[in-house]
Amino acid sequence: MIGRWIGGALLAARLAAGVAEAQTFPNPLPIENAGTVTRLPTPYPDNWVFLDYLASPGLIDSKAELVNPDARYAKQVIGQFSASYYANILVGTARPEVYVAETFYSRGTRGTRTDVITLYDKETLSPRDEIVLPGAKRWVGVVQPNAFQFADHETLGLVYNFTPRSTVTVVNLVTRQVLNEVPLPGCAMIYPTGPRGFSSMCADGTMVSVQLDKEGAVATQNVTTAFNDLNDDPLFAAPGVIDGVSYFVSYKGKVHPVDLSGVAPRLLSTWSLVTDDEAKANWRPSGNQQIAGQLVGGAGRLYLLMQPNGKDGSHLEGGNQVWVLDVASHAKLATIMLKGQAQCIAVSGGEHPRLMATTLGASLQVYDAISGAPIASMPIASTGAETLIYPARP
Amino acid sequence: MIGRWIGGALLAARLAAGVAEAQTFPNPLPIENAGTVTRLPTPYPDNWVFLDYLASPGLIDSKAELVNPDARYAKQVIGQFSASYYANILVGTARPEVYVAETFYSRGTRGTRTDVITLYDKETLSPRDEIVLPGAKRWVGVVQPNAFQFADHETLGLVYNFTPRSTVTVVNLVTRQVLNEVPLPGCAMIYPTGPRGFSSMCADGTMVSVQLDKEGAVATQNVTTAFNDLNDDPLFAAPGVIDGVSYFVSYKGKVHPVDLSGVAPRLLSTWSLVTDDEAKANWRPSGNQQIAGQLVGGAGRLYLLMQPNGKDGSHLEGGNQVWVLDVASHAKLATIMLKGQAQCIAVSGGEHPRLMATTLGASLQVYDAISGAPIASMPIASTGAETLIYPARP
Amino acid sequence: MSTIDRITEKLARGVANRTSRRGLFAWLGGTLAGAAAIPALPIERAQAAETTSNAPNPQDVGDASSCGYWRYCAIDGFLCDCCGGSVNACPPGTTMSPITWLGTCRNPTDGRNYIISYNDCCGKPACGRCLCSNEQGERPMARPQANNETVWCFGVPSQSYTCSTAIVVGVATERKQ
Amino acid sequence: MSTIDRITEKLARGVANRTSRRGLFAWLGGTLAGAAAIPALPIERAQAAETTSNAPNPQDVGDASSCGYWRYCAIDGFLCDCCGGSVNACPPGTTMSPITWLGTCRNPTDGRNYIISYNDCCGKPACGRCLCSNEQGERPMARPQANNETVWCFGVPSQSYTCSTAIVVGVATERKQ
Repeated sequence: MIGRWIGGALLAARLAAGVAEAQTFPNPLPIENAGTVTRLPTPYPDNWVFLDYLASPGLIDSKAELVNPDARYAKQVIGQFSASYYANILVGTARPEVYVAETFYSRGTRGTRTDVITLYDKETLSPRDEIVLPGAKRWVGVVQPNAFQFADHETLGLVYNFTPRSTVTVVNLVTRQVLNEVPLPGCAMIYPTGPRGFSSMCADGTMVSVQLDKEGAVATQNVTTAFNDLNDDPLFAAPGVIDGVSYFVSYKGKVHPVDLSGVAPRLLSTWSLVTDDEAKANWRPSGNQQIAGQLVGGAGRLYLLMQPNGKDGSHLEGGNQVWVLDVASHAKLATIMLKGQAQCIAVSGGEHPRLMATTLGASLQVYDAISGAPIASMPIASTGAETLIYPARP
Repeated sequence: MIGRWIGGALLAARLAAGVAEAQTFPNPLPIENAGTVTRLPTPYPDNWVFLDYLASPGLIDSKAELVNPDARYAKQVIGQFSASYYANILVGTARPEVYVAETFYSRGTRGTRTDVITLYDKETLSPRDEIVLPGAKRWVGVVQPNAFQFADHETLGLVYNFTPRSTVTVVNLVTRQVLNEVPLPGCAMIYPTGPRGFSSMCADGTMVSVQLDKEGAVATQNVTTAFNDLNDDPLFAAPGVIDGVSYFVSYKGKVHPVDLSGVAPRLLSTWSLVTDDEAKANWRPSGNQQIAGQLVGGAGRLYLLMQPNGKDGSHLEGGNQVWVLDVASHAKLATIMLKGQAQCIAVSGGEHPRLMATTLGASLQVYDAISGAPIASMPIASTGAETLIYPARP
Repeated sequence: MSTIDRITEKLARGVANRTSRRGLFAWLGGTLAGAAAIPALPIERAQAAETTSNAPNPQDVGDASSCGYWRYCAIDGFLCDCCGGSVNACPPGTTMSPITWLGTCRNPTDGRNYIISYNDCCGKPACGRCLCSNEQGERPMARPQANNETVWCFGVPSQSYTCSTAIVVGVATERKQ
Repeated sequence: MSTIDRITEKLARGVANRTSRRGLFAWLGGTLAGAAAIPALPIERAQAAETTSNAPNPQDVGDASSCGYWRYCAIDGFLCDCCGGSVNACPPGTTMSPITWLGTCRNPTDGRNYIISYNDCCGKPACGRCLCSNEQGERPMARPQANNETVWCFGVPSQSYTCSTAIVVGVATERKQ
């Protein structure tokens, strides 16, 4: 009677049929524990990745997911956490933490704005702490890696602000303290530089860089010569980084390596990743996260999402092939054909590096980064294009 | 040069071609004002409706939209506003206001929970005011009409709470004050009743009702005999309301009219909206908002979303046809075939009543509620099923 | 627990005079006392052994990330198995609500009807994966313990619904006609 | 306005020593001084008459709720025309940001190139209708006035992005080769 009362749908006929079957299994299934919550192994395996969504499902209601890019787990995520309103994430390795620079309004879309860095524990994916960013001035826009960066071996977190005045908020992630706000007139974004500093790209085509002291104040400052042709062939905002060198690429495929390992940026020799014939066919890098740098078997490799017939305005469309380039010889080693049009790519580290791409069809495509062989295709939680990929062990 | 500098893409060739064309139009287009914001006419036209989304795009980041269900405006909305976390809306006519019972967390999905009624101005769709609901106990679940209701000619707002203790918070919407919390042990939802009161459906199949005094305290209380067979044929939570009578329908199609115009509910004669043959074919009402009541040309009409082959568990699936019934004669006057599977329906008032249905294909289907002729099909902002429809002039 | 006990006791007292007390307790049986599990229930108690093994159980056959799995006959929401949890565990960083709704589902392999407790996991964004809308025995909020349209996140730090589990809490006894 | 003036003045001073001041002012031209419109711009000033009529203009042909409309050559977001506003007005309850990004779009009907100011409307949820991603002349944030990936909601009560307008603010002068 109780069963009937609770479920409302117990049919006597079914029960009668069940008697025979029950004889095969003399005991019913055991009752199970409730209250169990999954925990994660740390450090994470090499191949896990975070997906940082622009709007999944909404801009305010967005999230990051941790996934195992293996065909067996195509329907599953490993875990997820909120990442609100154009949030950028940073995956730590010095401490088992993930950092989310995010924004809240007291009434969702209105009320008081609060910007914070939320610190998540990698094992439990629970918030460990929160650092409030003063002034409600965090730059908000389509998610991108260089709006939120580490410096000083992950001791510092740097947040790019735009109000439309450009500044950088300097946070000590260990003590959870806001240290300083560095003015950045006419420059944008953050590229970790030297022992304790960062560089930014400026409107006049130069790169400005600062080193910070222990209190986060500017200790030294340097400006490069102009090398970013914002009129005719601008550099994409995010570089591929290998061994302290940041490889910026231009809309038309010129590579500008900048050594950011020292106190001041050092501009290295440029080269073109397209041949003259390819340039004529307007083969160009394209996408939201169109470049990835990775050491593969000890050699520096750039992976570039490419499109043919590029033109003014096509630089964010993405493409369906990835070129693999050797940074020493500048040779194109391989072309990996993607299943579908991708706008973001990343390459994981370790012995079995994976090329990953998020496509317009809302899937994560996974390939062997060396052979180019396809490994998995997994649905992701967004039909939108702007889903950044961050290897969980950068 | 400036144009080039700004846009970066001005081609001399195009400019040359443009000279000839410019001669046809000797003056360039005028520069335009910035800063204009649209305002709405009040009272709204009869045919406008509000769509209350469960999750569009997300549960927390959700919204309500005001739309003109006319084919000319298929791509457009008239306006929209936030409606956060299983929000229920109430469209006022006594004052030009819309009320949103909604919930916020200080950190999106976590932190401090705050429940509020937000009061929107119908002309500007801007918040006029906010009433904080104490205790963070508002019932949250798939949006439905009877979790938030008026009483006393829109002077009172009543919010159903569940913690899992059932209560009702009584708010004076004119003075913006919370008056009282009425305990509701074993009962649920809110059905406006009599001059200043409400009824609720109880677990034992009865309906309990209270009348409130000016301070929102319980003045009188009444309980009906049991009439809701929750075991074998439960009543859907939301009735169709016509002229003070609430027509509840059961999962299997029995109609239970309850006169809620007086101090105590009066149970009227029941009838079945399905014939014996239809009952055998398991024709049943189904959907999230499966019934609408409306005075059409002075006669009471019930519109019911129906499905054939209904069974245990199919009561929320919806259907692709709407039956039109006369409440006086109980006769089925018409069957309106819908384009697609709908889960919610509503009927607007006025001289040209419209039957509207939100379908699984994420569209709002609009029909002439008298002739059944299709009028419009408009995309809506949700692929989900749970999109309630509220006529803007109830 | 003490808060929840108090709340549910009050509820029990309030409802007791007009509805079956046994039914009410069945609903309260969906609460959990820590990990130690379910208090004495007015349903036939299944064997008390805990399931700790992940080995396939020939008596419990099905795909836990598919809506068609027998335990999900009255589930409405995202399957925790797709969200970083499992059929009976919550994803990292969430909290399992101790109060929930119940269904009665037939296990086709052993022919028995089990009481399934659909404990929601709470505190993260809605998972968004593996949405199922099964409604066997679902009832309006007048009978809350059978209502799956409610966000069942009570006694937890955040009521933000993430996903739903499906936990075997007992065997349904035969209806006495 | 005074706050915005101060902010942009500071910005102007900061950037002036390393970039074209005229270009910077072009960007500031996207700011609005109330409804009275645009301050003196270093671009050819179009005729000052205000557009108040809703009658179709044979010189301005296109569907304002379609991504292909000529003014939208550098728009990235939801068209306000689909969201309760119009090509140059914000939806009810939002606020138009006075600071914005600019594009240069060619009007195919009169062959002229116009400076278009894509003022965002702010304070409501993202509209979600009529999403367009046109990117002519789009530049990284090193040149912010040409960056459309930024939420251009400044000097407004809420930065919640709702939709984007496309307002004619001037005619682009011919490039001197």
